[in-house]
Amino acid sequence: MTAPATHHDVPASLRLTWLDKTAIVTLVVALGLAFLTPPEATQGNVARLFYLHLPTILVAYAAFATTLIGVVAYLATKDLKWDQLAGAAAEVGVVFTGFTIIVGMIWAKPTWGVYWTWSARLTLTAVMFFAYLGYLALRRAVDDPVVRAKRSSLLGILLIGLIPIVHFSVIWWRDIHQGGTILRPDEMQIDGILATALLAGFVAWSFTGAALIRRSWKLARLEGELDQRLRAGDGRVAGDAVDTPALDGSKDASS
Amino acid sequence: MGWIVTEPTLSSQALTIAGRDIQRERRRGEVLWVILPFGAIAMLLIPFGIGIDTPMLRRIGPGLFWVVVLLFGVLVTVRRTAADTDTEQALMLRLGVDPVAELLGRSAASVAMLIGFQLVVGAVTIALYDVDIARWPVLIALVPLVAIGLGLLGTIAGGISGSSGGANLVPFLVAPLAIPLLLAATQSMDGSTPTGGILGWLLLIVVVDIVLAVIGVLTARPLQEIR
Amino acid sequence: MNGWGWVLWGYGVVFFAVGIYLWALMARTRSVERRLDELG
Amino acid sequence: MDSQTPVVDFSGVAVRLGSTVVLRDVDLTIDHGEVVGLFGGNGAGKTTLLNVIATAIRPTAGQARVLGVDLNGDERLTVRGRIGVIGHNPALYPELTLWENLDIACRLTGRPTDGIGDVLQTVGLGGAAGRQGSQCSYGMQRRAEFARELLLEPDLVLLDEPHSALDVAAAELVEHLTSSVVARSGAAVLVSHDRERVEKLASRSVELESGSLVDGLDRD
Repeated sequence: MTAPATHHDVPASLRLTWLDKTAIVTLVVALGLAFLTPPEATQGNVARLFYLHLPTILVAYAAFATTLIGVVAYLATKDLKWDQLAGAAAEVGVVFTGFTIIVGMIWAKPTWGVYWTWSARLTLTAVMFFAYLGYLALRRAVDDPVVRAKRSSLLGILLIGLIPIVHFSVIWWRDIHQGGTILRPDEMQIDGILATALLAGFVAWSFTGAALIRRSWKLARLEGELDQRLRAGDGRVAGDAVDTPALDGSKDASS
Repeated sequence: MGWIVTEPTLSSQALTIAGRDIQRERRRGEVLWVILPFGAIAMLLIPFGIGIDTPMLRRIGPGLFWVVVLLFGVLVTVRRTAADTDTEQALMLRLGVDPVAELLGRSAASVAMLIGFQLVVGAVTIALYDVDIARWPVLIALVPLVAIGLGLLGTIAGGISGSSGGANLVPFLVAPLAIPLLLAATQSMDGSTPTGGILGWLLLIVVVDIVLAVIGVLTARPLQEIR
Repeated sequence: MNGWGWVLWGYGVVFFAVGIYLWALMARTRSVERRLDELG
Repeated sequence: MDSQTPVVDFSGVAVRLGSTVVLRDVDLTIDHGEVVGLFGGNGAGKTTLLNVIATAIRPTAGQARVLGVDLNGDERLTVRGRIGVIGHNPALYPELTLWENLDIACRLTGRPTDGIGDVLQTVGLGGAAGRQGSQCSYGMQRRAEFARELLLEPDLVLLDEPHSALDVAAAELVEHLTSSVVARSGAAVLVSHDRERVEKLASRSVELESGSLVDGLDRD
């Protein structure tokens, strides 16, 4: 009788932690609610997209906030694991802003007749998407982990400084034009069972976001360790790759 | 090790050079991660400047797109992996690479990336500006033809300006010379241009591409002499 | 127009993309784990 | 390659870079099968002379023929594919792996690519074939260049400070490359400061002093 696959020999990457399981369970519940609740009064079934759209915005902004926390923590402690968290969270943040934009456009087409309404929320999400895509591009362009940590945390400072101003300016700009219906979901009465569906969405996607950030962070830490081992053992490991030239073995024995 | 040497043909060298450039870009990701998003955010930024009146955006969207393709697309041809260091240039000579093959190979790689650039930034434009592309069949010819024109023009300008010019000289050199490409692209996509007109504009780009190819071939060897 | 098409389209895209991203994360982690094991 | 015409035939060659005269009245003849050590202090013009032979720099005066081709003529570029050069900074594409770099060199020169594995083994880089150029140490990159020249089998090989950055084990690579060229009745020129190591390999040495050749010591 072969021993059951004990806990430790299932590789970490494939093992479902409690966070993963909670995320899956809550997602199923949220999905059920999102599809079973009655259609919303003014917008009908299309409003169900909101149970997806708003939570993904929340996760995206939470991820970016995590990045900034990681940046500050790295600057304070110079411990690479915080920089790795910053990078991991930024990746999840960009993915979720992508979701927000896509769902926002899919919702806008039937509702407004156009994919892009330049609403302050959607426009800001797109700006954040590119700002943090730039952050990821910078991280990708630097090989050395310490230099990457330094450069990306300085960019983090730039983002911390400027993004609130970007937010304010866009809202002010749209406020002048659109007049006030900015952050409230556009003229929808969300109450009763619909509100629970939205709440379930928030809960489910928060767990999903957290689970993805944990995994992305774990990956970043492993990559850091691998890189550190390769660099530290450069002599040895490179040595392995380099051995004495097999001159006699080559085809034309040197005369 | 007496290898049998088959004299490499122009096309085989060009293909190898193109493959090299694409592989180098796949490893560096400079076009995918920097130049392409840069083009996309350009399209996002413009309405911040000129207002968000959708009918207006729908009308001027295509024109803005082609300007962005020109001004930002050309950066593809001056990406870091396309600007050879002196040692890399010496290696090309050492390997006896025909300068014409090198020009065609480099341009081909840039053309492939420029097609990708147009497709992605084009999709962003269609979404943000609610552009109706009733004439999308024209794009099937237009996108590659513009890519060829810009790819050749940027590569030739890069060769001519050498490393002395830096990244900004090439876009500056290319901009005025790319006007025919810009006009042909915007006019052939413009709703009011009759079909005969479209063919005329497309033919113009074909002529531009051919002229650029000929100039590229003629200047390749002299440029190598200067090196 | 009951809008179900758009709803399914929206949820479909997001859940498919989350699946792809999760799979990519696991695959990348797996390969790093394997290389770390090789290094002993 | 007929063996009457010398591999390198320079008479009265001079090179002026900008306002400074770097090479003056250089007479140098290298025949098939010769390995010539080129010595001289810094700034004596060693690298410049090497670059002239490599057809990278055009001589401003004098008669210069390499492998029978006149360096002032317009077909000088045709001979370049037959001259192997390993200079100070390694000519490797940093983003590409060592194998890919050699693969491109083979394809561009019309050689089959199945010899790459062996030649990497020969220079002791069998285990590093999949490593990107940027991730290799300087010594490994130099070895990769030796692998390239072994693959391309030049008729004339020019080595600038060949022993620099090569560990003891790899030092005999220099001898292996030069002898493989000589075995094909080619020739080799080694620019170096490492006299005793190069003199062991060289059949003849020439001395370059402020731009012109002084009597070299001939051996065997």
